[in-house]
Amino acid sequence: MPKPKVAFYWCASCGGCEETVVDLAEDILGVVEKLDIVLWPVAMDFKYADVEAMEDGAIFATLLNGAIRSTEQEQMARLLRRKSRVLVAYGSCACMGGIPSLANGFAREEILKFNYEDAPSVVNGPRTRPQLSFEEEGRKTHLPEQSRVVRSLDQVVDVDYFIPGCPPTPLITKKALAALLGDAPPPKGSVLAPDTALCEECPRKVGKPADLSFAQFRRPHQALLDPEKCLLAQGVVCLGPATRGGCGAQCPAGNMPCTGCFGPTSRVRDQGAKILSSLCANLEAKEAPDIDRVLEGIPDPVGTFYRYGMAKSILRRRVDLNGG
Amino acid sequence: MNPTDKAAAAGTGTPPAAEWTPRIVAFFCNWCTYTAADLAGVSRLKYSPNVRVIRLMCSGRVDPQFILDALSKGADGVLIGGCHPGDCHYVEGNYKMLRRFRLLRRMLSDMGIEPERVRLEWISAAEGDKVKLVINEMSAQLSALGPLNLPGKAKGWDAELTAEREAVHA
Amino acid sequence: MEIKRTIKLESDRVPGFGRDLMKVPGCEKLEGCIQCGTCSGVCPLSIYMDYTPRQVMALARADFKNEVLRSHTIWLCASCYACTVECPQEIRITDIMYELKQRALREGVYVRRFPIPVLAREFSEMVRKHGRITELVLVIRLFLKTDWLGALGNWRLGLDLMRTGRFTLWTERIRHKGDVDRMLAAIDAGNGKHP
Amino acid sequence: MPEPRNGVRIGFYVCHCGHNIASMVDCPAVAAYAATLPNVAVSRDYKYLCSDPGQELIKRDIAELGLSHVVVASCSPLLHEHTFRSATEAGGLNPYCFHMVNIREHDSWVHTDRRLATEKAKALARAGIRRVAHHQPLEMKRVPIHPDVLVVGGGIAGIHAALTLASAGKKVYLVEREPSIGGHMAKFDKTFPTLDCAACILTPKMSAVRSHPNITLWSYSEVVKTDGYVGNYTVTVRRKPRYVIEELCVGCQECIDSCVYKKPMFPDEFNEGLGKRKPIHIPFPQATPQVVLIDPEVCLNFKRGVLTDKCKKTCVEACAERKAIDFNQKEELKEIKVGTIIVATGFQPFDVKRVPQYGYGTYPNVYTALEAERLVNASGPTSGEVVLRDGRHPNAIAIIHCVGSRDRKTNRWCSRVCCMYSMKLAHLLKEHSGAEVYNFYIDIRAPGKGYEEFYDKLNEEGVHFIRGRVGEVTDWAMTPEEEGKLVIRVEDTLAGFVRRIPVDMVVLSTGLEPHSDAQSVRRMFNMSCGTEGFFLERHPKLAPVNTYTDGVFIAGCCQGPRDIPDTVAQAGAAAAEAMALIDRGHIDQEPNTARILADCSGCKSCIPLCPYTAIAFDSATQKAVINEALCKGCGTCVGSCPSGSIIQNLFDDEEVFGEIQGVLADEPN
Amino acid sequence: MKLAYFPGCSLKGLGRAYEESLLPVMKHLGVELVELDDWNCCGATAYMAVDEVKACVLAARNLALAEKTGQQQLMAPCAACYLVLNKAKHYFHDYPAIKKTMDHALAAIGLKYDGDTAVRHPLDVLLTDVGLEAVRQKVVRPLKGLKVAPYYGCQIVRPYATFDDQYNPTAMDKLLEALGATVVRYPLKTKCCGGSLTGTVPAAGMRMVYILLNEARKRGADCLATVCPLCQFNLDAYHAKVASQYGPVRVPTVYFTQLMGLAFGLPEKELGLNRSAIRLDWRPEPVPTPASKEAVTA
Repeated sequence: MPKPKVAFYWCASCGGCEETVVDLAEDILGVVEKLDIVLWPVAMDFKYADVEAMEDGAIFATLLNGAIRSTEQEQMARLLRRKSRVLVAYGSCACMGGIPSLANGFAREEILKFNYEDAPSVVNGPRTRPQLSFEEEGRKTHLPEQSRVVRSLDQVVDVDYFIPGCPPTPLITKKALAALLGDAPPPKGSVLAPDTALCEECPRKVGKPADLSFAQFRRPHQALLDPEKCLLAQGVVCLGPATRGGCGAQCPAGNMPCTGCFGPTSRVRDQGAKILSSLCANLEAKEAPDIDRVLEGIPDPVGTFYRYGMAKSILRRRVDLNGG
Repeated sequence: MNPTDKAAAAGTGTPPAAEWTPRIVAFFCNWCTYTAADLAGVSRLKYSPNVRVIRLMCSGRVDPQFILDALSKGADGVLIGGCHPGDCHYVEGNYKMLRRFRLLRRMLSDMGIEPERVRLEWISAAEGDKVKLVINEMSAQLSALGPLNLPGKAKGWDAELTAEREAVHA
Repeated sequence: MEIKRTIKLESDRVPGFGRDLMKVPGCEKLEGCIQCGTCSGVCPLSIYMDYTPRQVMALARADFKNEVLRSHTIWLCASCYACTVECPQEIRITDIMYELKQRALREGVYVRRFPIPVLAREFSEMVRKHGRITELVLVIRLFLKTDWLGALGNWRLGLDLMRTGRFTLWTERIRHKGDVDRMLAAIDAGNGKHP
Repeated sequence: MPEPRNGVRIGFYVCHCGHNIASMVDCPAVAAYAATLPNVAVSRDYKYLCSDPGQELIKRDIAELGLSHVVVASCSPLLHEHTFRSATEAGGLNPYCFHMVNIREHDSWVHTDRRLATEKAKALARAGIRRVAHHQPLEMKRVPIHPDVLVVGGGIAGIHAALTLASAGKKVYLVEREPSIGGHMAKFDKTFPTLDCAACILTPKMSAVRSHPNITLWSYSEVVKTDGYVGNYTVTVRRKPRYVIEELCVGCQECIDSCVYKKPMFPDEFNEGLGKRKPIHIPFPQATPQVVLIDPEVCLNFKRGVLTDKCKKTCVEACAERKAIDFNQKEELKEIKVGTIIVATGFQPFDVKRVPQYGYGTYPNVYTALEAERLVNASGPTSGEVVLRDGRHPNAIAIIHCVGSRDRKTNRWCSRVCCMYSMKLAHLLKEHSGAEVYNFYIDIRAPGKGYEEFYDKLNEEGVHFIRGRVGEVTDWAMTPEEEGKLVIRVEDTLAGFVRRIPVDMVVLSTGLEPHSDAQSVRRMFNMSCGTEGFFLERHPKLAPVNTYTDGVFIAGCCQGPRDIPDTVAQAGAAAAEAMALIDRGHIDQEPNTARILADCSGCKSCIPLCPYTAIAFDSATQKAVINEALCKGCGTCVGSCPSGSIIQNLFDDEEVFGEIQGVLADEPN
Repeated sequence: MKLAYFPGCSLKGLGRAYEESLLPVMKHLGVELVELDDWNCCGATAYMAVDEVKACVLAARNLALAEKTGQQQLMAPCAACYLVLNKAKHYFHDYPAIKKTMDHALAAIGLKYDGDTAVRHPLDVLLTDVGLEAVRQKVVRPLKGLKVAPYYGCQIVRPYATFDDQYNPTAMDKLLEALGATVVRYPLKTKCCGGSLTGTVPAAGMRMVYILLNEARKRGADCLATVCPLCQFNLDAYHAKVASQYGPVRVPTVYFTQLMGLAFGLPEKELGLNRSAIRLDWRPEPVPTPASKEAVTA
């Protein structure tokens, strides 16, 4: 029996997810042993043509990481969808848009202008911008076009499974792969991570007070944090209660609050709205001005609550942006 | 944003301008504001017919997801009605809503939604006339702002996807 | 004894007059009048009026336009606002009186040679021209247009005022003379009629 | 359009409510539209769904068509939800597999464009249909009722309610703020229109209260705190110090005679300050309880309320071995448990200083109605002789109606009793003084039994009625006969001219308004107030003594101005409502409670949010749990749970999202 | 403190004495008044009868001019101006359609009104900002023995009672008492003086003047104190005419600012006292008080 063919592909991503695959360490050998890797641009040399040449459905599973942010990425997503029996959104960007989808708060033109013209580090006298096509010596080169809206994978193609995390930990990756290869694969659309919020596995849960009430919010650098006490009880915005567990609470263990990379549980449609609801309800203040003063401690609610999930939030994008 | 931009922002799927009236989804608490709306009815006060009331037991039940969901599904504005501070049937549910509201408004404005589109009002069971007043006022305000039309906008955003795309946004 | 029919028929009404009046800023609350008579009770001039202020409210609300616009009452109102602050229904009676005066002027139905409307007209004309009022000039014009014989009767008063420096022939005017005209023209040009 | 849910078969019914709905909403069109929606098995319109045949229709459909859920679009659920839930249950379904859509109060009654109103009705129907598909069978919650009753306020309303309950064998706590019960009625001379002596009909009831074994009377006491919910209220009452031990005092009043103040010299509250009393006093001869009290503000043994022990204490000597006087008495807090509460806290008369144009306080001969009441009372400060503050006897008296009533600048409402009591005072003043009496009124409102006849009688007696609201009362004299008089300037609106009428005495018929502390009382019992500040009844017609808080009832003028017969009737009704609850022994409550799923991460964010401490942390499972008995169903924890792990019966996320989608989904065509 | 100052037409004509006494008194109290450059007729009550909106626009020009100076407050001593300016401001805030018209008309002459300028009456400023104590400090010749009937007239308390009770205003009573005068209880203190009816319908006007004067006389007042140029004119200039119809009722009528000037010991010729037809002859005696010593040394 031939080994199942698998593909790893990356779109708008930082490469961290690829690292995780490598971080499987010696287990990677097991993977290679059981699977036939047919595409992995970050590690091996394949061409598009190789993939296009495959029959539809020839790949058993594709783990695609990164958000979809350009015409090329969209094309590849479609291509791989066609060629794969199972398409897995791997990592926060593919699952929810990830950090790249924070760009949904800006118009494309704003971003291009800043990056190619206005950023303090840019020296670009003629204000050159990337061209979509370019002709030199009779050869025509095409570049992919950056899309206006950053999307999660499932906003572009049909997705079978989601493995969240920025990046997904080797552990859940291993578990997920095992589940996929097992006899009873999970139902389509599943998120291959626990459906309970992070607090359950957080070492700081022990001794968390039952009368949480916020008089102020602090950012981690503004205070000397108690390494054992619940971060929320110290006034630090921790998204743990609104975020799936499965990571082993590594950030809180490292004295940093959870920033929400595993996304919401299946019962929640909008992670940001839910953490906002919970944090605010527990404020101490009663009058609007006092409330506002406390909430000034969260200077950028969008960036804080949708750090990894703007694309999959209910609003998806800053709504007053047209065209650009 | 200038007026022409506003019209452009409305995107596709908008009815002709003459026919458009704003749609308001209202979440009213059972004890004060819903009862006030009943009183407005019993008193035969007349107000703009573009509001749809959803009854909850307390304004504290209003999950910010409801507000976002209503906006994304085509509401031009969301009105939340609760008991006056100190009068909540459940002691302090209205304060909890007020706190969410303060941050939500800020967040919405960061997301390009005019703060006037989401409104929190304290309306006691006796204030039928306030129901009328607030709805009419909000209706006028939203008319002035123009359509939010998030479903239409989302369609517009997705027009950049290649034509052969699968239907994934049902 | 000469007898007169005092009955009013439907044809004496001008339907819509009352409704229309109540659309004017300041006149909205007329519909709430409960005919309690407080306005007449506090009005210092009600004792001279052909209709008491309360009756004017009733007539206006019931569309008796001609009766109201031709009444002396509206011109006797000295705008002391006593009725307005006392009205239990918060009807701004003084503002309604102003509106009725304006309508009477516009329609030219006020009592001829009755000095008050003439004063109002002269006053506004002078403001339009000079931007300010010079009382002596105003008074002279008023008497010439209404009762020039009456002016002779007041010569002693006039002399006294000249003597104490309170009447001068020096005409007060603003520097930007065109301002008033331009503002008024802008109102008249702006969407036909102002509210 | 969502996929039809398996097994969900919805019956949709739209009610015409006669013309109430049908005149503004095209009901057949709504029914036809609903029939096209997923899961709808049957859709009908009907003239009166709340009628028996209407309910039968629903029951029959459930059986014959195998419905799983029912939606009715008609009036407010606050009115008829119960009716239709019962019909749903009678049809064989769980009553909570029902949802009600409000297209009357929220639609047909408030809109004027039939097309838009019909569109709105369709949208609301769609929302209800989408929502109900998520409804699950639920069980009612049952709460036992403590049989004791608290009655707050010892006026005629509180007295009557307490006696009614006590005679039915219920134990009643009657709490009154003043030293004696009796309220305003005790101050009246006669009652209209029968001219019964107020004291003669009230005092027997007052003594009955005092002697009834089932009534615990706490006068000079105030409720300071109320906790709990229907059937199980815990109430804290503050008993203010009288400096006289109530159980020891026999009301002999020898202490009063022996007070070091030989003459009464402090304004007497009961006589509206027209008479005088001593520091140790009894409010009035028939006061109940018959217990004296000491006013520490003026008693020599105190200085500004603080005990100094500097007086000779002749009162203590007089009390001798009874030892009822106790200068060291402190206020006491008592906690009681009751199942139901009747609030009968009454009204306060309008403060006439707010209408300075009538000269009260400026001209001594201007009186309030209550002062006039004391002035004509045989047991009043002048023994019923009408003597003015300046010692004169009036030849002409003006009674000005609607002072602090029917006036948007003060109180907008009609106080209902002033016309009648003004006429009563006109009769009594004329009888006692022989003066000419003028009534200045806006409209005479005499709609009770025998009231119009009383008006006729006064006309026959030669009392003058002038229709006109008085502009001002002044001492500015225009004519010689006005010199030294108070002059009324008024338009005689029926004659059509302005009149000036000189009089010697002016009586201001003050309106009734809510107590200035009505708002705090309201909060204490979790009631609502109308815009005018009176306590709000649950329904103006069908639940006039109920409030929005189960187990709390209202009676008398705290709900709105009314006369004695209406007050007594209402007090009886409130007592009956309380008894109905007590005798049933329990109350069924909406099962709209919240529940925590096993997916809870134990983050504890919800625990501090619950005002009823219904949420606790289970250390065994390391998750939060909700005590259903304590949960009142507000849903605040549900809206706040960051991982969506709390659900609320009847208001769950999916139900609400369904409704949102329903009201916004575009028309199919 | 510093305020913009709107004299209005009357204070340049019939009410000249009001301005003449107001300016030195305010200066003496350290209140700086800067006359609004190029002010126009407030739109007064007669204009209201012709076109209320236009009257408001006239008023708005003044309010806009005041805003342009950067002064938040505009003092309007004439009761009619005070009312009309206030009314325009109210309409500006209450009626969007009228606001639009105002904006439009002002734009035509390059002005803009934001609706902020507060319109203040001198009495309001004296009681609220300056304070009675500061007034008392300046009194060097208390008006001891002078019986004054305080007469407010209509329009400073009606319909916008912004600083005093509309039924029974007491600001001037308190002020006069601070000056040392005896205030007579005067029930007609807010009754109408007849306004322009004295000229247009003398039968009614004269009677109203007579009633006011006669009541002051009956109550033993040495003079009436007014806050409005039209009231002062009516109560002063028609004495002869009133006497010919109702018999003599000689009571001088002065501006409250004139009485302040007398009490402060300001030079009499600055106060315009001789502009009245019926002059107040009474003069206060100087009493050596700490304040007077101060005044001498200052």
